[in-house]
Amino acid sequence: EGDLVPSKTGAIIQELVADPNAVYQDTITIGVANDVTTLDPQASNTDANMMAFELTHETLVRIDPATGEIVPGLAESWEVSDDGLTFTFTLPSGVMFTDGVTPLTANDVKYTYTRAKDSSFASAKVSDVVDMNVIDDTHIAITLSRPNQEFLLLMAHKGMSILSEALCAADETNGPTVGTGMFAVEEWVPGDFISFVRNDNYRGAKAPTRRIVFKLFKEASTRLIALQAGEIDVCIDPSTIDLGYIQDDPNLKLIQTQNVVMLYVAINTTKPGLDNVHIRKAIAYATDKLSMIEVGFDGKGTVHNNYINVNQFGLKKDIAAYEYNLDKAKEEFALSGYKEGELTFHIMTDKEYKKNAALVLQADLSEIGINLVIDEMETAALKSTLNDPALNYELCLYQWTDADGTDFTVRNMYGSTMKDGVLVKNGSNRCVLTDATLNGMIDAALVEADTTKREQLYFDIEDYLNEIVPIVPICTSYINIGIKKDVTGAVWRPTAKHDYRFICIPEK
Amino acid sequence: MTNQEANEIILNIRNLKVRYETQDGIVKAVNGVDLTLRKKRTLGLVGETGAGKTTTALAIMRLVPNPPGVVECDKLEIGGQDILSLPEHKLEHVRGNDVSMIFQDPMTALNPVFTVGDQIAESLEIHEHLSVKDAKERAGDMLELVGIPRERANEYPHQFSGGMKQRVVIAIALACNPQLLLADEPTTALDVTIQAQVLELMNELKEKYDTSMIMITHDLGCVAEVCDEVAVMYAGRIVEEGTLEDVFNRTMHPYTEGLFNSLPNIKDRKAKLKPIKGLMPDPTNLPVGCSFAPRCNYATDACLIAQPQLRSISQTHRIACTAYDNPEFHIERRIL
Amino acid sequence: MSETLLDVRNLKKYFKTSRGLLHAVDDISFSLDRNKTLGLVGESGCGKTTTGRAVLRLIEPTSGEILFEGKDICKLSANEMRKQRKDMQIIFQDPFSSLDPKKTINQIISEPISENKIIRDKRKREDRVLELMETVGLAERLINTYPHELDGGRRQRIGIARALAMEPKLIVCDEPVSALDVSIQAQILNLLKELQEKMGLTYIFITHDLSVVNHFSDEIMIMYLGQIVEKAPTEELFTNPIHPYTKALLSAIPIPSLSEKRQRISLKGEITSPINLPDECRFAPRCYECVDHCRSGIPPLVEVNPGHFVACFEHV
Amino acid sequence: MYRYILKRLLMLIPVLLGVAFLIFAIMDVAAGDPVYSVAGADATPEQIEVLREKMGLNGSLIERYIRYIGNLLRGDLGTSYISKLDVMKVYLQRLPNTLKLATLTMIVAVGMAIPLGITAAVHQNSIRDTTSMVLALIGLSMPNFWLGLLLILFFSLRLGWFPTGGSEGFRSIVLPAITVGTSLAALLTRTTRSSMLDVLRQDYLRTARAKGVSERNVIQKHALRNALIPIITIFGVQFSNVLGGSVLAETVFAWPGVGRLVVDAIDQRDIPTVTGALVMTTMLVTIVNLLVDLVYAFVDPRIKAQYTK
Amino acid sequence: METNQTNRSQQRATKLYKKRSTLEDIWRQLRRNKGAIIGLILIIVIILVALLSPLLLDYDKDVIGQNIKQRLKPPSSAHWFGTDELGRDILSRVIYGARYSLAVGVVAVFVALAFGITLGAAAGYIGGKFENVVMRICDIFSSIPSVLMAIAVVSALGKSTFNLMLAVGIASTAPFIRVARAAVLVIHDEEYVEAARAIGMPDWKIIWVHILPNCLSQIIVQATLRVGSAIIAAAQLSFLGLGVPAPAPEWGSMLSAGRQYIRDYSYMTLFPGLAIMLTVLSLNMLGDGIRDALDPKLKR
Ligand SMILES: Nc1ncnc2c1ncn2[C@@H]1O[C@H](COP(=O)(O)OP(=O)(O)OP(=O)(O)O)[C@@H](O)[C@H]1O
Ligand SMILES: Nc1ncnc2c1ncn2[C@@H]1O[C@H](COP(=O)(O)OP(=O)(O)OP(=O)(O)O)[C@@H](O)[C@H]1O
Ligand SMILES: [Mg+2]
Ligand SMILES: [Mg+2]
Repeated sequence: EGDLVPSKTGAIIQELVADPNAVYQDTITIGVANDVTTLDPQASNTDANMMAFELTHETLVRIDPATGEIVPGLAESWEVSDDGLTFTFTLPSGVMFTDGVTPLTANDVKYTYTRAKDSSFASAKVSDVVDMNVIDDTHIAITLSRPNQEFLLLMAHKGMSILSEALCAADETNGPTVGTGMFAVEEWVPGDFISFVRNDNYRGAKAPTRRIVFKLFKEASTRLIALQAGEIDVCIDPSTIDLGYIQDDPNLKLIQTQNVVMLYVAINTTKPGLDNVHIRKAIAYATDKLSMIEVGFDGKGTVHNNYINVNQFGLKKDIAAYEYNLDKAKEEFALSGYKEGELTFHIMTDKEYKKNAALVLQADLSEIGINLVIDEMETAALKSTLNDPALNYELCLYQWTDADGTDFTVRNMYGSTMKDGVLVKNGSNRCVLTDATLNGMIDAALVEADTTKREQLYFDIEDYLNEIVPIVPICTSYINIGIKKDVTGAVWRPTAKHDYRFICIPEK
Repeated sequence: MTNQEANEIILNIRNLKVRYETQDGIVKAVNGVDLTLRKKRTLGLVGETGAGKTTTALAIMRLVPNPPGVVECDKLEIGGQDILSLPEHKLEHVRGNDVSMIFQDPMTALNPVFTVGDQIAESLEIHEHLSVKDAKERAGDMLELVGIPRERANEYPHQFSGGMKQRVVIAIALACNPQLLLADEPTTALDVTIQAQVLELMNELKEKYDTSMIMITHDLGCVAEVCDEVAVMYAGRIVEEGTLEDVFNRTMHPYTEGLFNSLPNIKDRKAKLKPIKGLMPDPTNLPVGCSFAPRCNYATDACLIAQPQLRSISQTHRIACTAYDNPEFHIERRIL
Repeated sequence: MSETLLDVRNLKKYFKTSRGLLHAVDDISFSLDRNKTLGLVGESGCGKTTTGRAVLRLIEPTSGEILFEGKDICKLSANEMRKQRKDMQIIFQDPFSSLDPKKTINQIISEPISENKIIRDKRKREDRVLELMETVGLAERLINTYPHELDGGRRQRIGIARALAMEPKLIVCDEPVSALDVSIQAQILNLLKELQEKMGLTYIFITHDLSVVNHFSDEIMIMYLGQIVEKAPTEELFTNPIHPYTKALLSAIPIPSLSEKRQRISLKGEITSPINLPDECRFAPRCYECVDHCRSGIPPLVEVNPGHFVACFEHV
Repeated sequence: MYRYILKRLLMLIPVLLGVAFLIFAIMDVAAGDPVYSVAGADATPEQIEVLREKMGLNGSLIERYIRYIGNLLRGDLGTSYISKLDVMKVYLQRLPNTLKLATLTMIVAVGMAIPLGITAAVHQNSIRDTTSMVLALIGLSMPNFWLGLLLILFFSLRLGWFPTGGSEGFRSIVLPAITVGTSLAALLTRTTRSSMLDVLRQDYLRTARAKGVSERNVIQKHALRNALIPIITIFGVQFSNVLGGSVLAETVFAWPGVGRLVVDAIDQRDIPTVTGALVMTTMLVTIVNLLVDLVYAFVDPRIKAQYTK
Repeated sequence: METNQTNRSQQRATKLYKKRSTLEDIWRQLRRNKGAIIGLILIIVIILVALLSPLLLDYDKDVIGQNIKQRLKPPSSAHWFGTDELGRDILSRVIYGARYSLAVGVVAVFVALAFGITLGAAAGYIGGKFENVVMRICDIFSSIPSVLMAIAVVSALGKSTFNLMLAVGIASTAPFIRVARAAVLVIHDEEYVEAARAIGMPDWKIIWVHILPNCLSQIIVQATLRVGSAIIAAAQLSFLGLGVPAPAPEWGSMLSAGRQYIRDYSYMTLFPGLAIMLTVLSLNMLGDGIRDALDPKLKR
């Protein structure tokens, strides 16, 4: 079927046949695996939350899922100054927030971006913004410190959703939950469900479905059974082992596309043993990515050898991969100067599939004389250990999802910033690299206006990373979604941040 | 036995045997007891712990728990009615109505979760088909009869002292005016002064209601106060039986003698006690001959061979002792 | 060596309960000569056991002095008291709960000997146990049996052997025979009597059975609600009871004889609660001779005849 | 009586303070500073400090505890670190689900256990007795989450009779209730039996029989009411276990109750939610226990007498 | 008299008359109880399996050794219980898992015993304020649902086998405090304790020599029954992902791992579940048996 073919960006776009007389099912229930944890776009960056913000909030610009181009979002249009430093956005007039009474003005954009600077989740996206000038109610000019080639990409991120200054000022907690989107939050029972109801005053095309519910089913198998039983219309992320049930069920349809989420082994390169590049290479050679895919994803995944996400600009397809090879691993280990059995590392995992992957690595590393201890932790504990400036970890199975911009990825994952005369790792730099050379390369690539040159610069960065092995990329998996046969109108994104605004089931 | 007398017989047991089949063996609790009780008479059933007194009473009520208890009996009649052949639901009409029982320990004989009034009224509701209200009214009367103000009918057993509880138990037993009352050590658990009160009360009520009674006790003093006849039990058998005078003043069985000799004499405090030597035989393993023979001062080889049969000494007095085969034989105890 | 072994003065034992202060033993005094038996009689809950335990300082008296051989044992330190215990022992009513079910007879009887380091050698100790068993009439073969394998009479003999093990001077017998059958009861009473003669023991004999105490004691003390109402030599008490309560008690004894028909004095009601007692004669609520001034205070214990003390307003 | 209730309610206070402190202390030792898990990866030290203050995580354990208790007295359980929602509100949203499950569980368990236990006791050592005791043993030995899985496997997947999860409608509560109820029913059956056996030995039943009370009434009227007392005790004690056991059923069946709330909150290091939910649950358990004690008094006049004193 | 003495010394009484201990008594009672014997045999088998498993199996190869090609194979003659998601033989893992489950159960109960008995016995014997405090603490512990309590403790201390034991142990301390206190209170009032005091035995020795041995039977019963519930509790925690760390073959975590494969590979949840059930069942049967043997009232 045509609508299930991935587009250029990897997204599967289910076009809604425009039929003005069509009647749609009133409510669509989506069985989700992860709870919505907050309704403030600047307070989180999980997929689950992003999907909610997609319904309730709008960003200035959007990425066209078909082409990957930047297209208007809340902003009708924009202009870039010749030096590439100033962006002037034009907003439509008469836009109301979903509370129905608060109008949107350019001030709200300024407020939102200023507020973002204080958010530990959003601040990196606006770090280059040096000035914002509200020209009138519908115009705002934003000035950058450098010609950031990815600025618009960053502004398309859901964390940059425009909030109402008036509402936020009135209610710090609930203000940010109101956006200008096609839906408004109806009811939220954390741990159970969240429902959204259509914004009938939306300025553009109205959503076909009146009510969308995200219903939480933590168990993958339960979630799928609920779909089969007709309790829900969409089942996000069914267990890979159960995909056959969807394919075999005449009432269901399987949506499948490659996931950009990269699973990788983060290596804290400051820890004894792991600061030795030979050890890191030994680990890379000893990583049996295929087996990990087998046990972690039941074989439904693709080996990943790059240091940035699939589909990202500058991805070096022919990178010299570290193929699984225990002999080479042993060689590298020998070069490191360590003795067999001398090294013991701890690897942190949180989810079942990561644990399984870690078990594979554990078995392989023991072959080359490195002991691996698996520390299973709760997601929050793992996250806080990673974020804690004490950096008390050695290895960690972690994932990187952002496909927005290559600069954002490399800067965050591998870059560092000068503070008080010393290089301090950037937020998501789990490998704790503080490499000035690398930083220079990243900066150069960001401002390079020539696309070909810029791409080459990213190839170079990847090659550089491939030599120092700060992480061991493992794989990307597939995004699987089970839907009822008639479901249409959704955009299934390779980032797992699906767009449900137009999801619907036409009534027969 | 004349016809007239036969009509007056309220209880007639022939060859009652009860055994408890437990894991540790078969406890032969009652081994062939015959009892006859006439109207308005009180029989004292005396014996030491484990002699089978309670079991006998339970067997009369047909309340021996089964398992482990197994009852065998040739004849069991109460007021001329054959109890043995009655089905369970008919038995319910007999219990509490024709025959009642007062249990050993007043502390545990009352249901802690019902008011005493209700517990007395219950048997009236069952047997006399009174309405709840009338039954309560009558329960109040019964309480007054046993010397407890009727207002206390709404109180619970724990609010009563031991003596009062025993009176309540008596009230329950007498509520339906039974022909036969089985009183299983009704005063043992009570203090002396209270014991005296209760015994007095029972004597009074017995007179008033014309009830026949079997009074189970191990206290010969109590027997002397309330009973007309006495049966002495040992290891599940009656060894001596007769009127009060027969047993107390014309004691014949060595065991009965031993019981009397064991008691301190209130008149002669310096007198040395002459206890029965040894212990009761193990009821799971009774000796072949006379059960008392191993402890008996007069025992001869003959005693060890066969079980002595109950023999009549006089019209009222019967004993089970082989020694009296020898006409010369007499026990040492002087008649008081 | 003075004749008096034990002298108890103004002994009080109050228990704190949720409903108030319970006067278990309320100011009693008595003394006891060597090789004599003092009978302690009264209804259930009148404080007999408490008196017995307080005298041995098994419970700490609320106040009062207990002079044992002239020495106030209430003032002894815990250590000194432990040493003193050799001389004063107790036999309990319940031959079941008074023996540790997990110990053999040998262990039970030898415990006081080893604990007080009387005989250190294990073999000798065992000989002593066998000797004690013989004394109380327990067959040698029972030495390694457990209490639950034995009947009440034998168990009580173990209790007696244990008390004798340290050759005490004073033994408190707390209803040692009331749980036993008459025939066994007589065996035990005879045994206790023999032992007293043989070993010069002094007994406090607690019971509620007047016929037993009559047989057994030299002197009798009648208690009512924590207090002594009458105290006299046995003969005197039985022939000339003065206190109305004593009279009632005596008249209530069921006598196993037909020639004996007495006039019974029956008491109203039952023993009152020992909690928060009013300041009046404790027996007044049940007394058949009670007059107004009986309720005006607690009657003092007065000597009416030599050795015969009574606490009653009406009769002194 | 009222004084007794009041006294019991007052006794609740130290227990709740203790519970709050215990949870506080436990969560304090817990690995991972919650600030870092709430803050994004890019948080600056300054942002961290601001956040710490906002989350009420500044100051020593004792200081924080006292602050917490102060708020608690005003009925304020704080706000969730994650959802920023009022913990009390979230808790109250979940509570009905948990109570629904607990109530049905208890009803099912009692409905099954008491008749079964009585029959077993009355016909001691019969086939009926042995069968129900073996069943009870099995029920007691089966981990309830496994039972839940088996039930799903059979009744949802194989037969399709009941949904596998969710909280809509009566059908969705059936399997969770059976899952939690089985071990409780097993325990109650055993308790009923042994308590009944105990009572059946009592003298007052003999008195009743001697009165001519029919065997049926002896059991149903005289024995049962006495046998109920230990059963009620177990019932009270088990209430807290039903709440606890429902955590697993809630996980297996995606039943959004309080247990899951706690587990998820622990997973997210959401201390206010963990503490708040546990404190509230403890309060609930204690209140239920108080109610149980009052039921006691209703069943057993001796206990009533103790209360009124 | 002298001769008599030597005579006696020669025929030592202890040798003459065989001593029968209470353990033997329990055993005699137990032997008659079919259920208890089945339970005992089963539990002995399980313990033997647990003890011998290192001899039967190579941990690295058979238990945690992966064979991705053989993953998720249903039961067959090669793999009686099938293989799991990493191609490990489930039978081997179930066998080896007995070590973990039993160890966790036993150690947890031991922890609970150690805390519970000390506190409970002290509370019962000392009484007064101390008792009050201990009992309030006990209230606190028992009003938090024990699973939630254990979850909180494990997540606080971090996931490890020892912490799991500790958590389950702490969460099941309260009942032991209660049992120990109640037992001590009852025994404290027994006359033989008073008799011991009357012969001048110091308090600590009374507790040791008289009180503890007499509570012991109750405590043994409690402990046997509690090992079962501790095993279940540990499995519950493992199921929630808070148990014994991978790759150890703990039954609860095997169940947890099998959960997502339940539709097609139900044997992955079947066998570990059965193993838990069987172990707990046999412990319960044994515990019931011991209790009946110890309590003459409950004699069947
Ligand atoms: N339910 C029972 N199961 C087994 N044995 C029993 C049972 N009831 C009584 N016995 C045994 O039967 C024998 C007679 O008991 P019974 O109660 O009739 O004696 P008793 O004369 O009433 O003694 P007591 O004076 O102690 O009341 C005893 O050996 C007793 O142990
Ligand atoms: N440890 C205690 N705590 C509170 N009250 C007690 C205690 N020991 C005894 N009493 C109370 O003290 C009073 C006297 O008790 P005691 O045991 O001395 O009576 P007794 O004369 O020996 O009675 P019995 O004949 O029943 O053995 C009773 O009311 C009893 O309830
Ligand atoms: Mg009897
Ligand atoms: Mg006493």
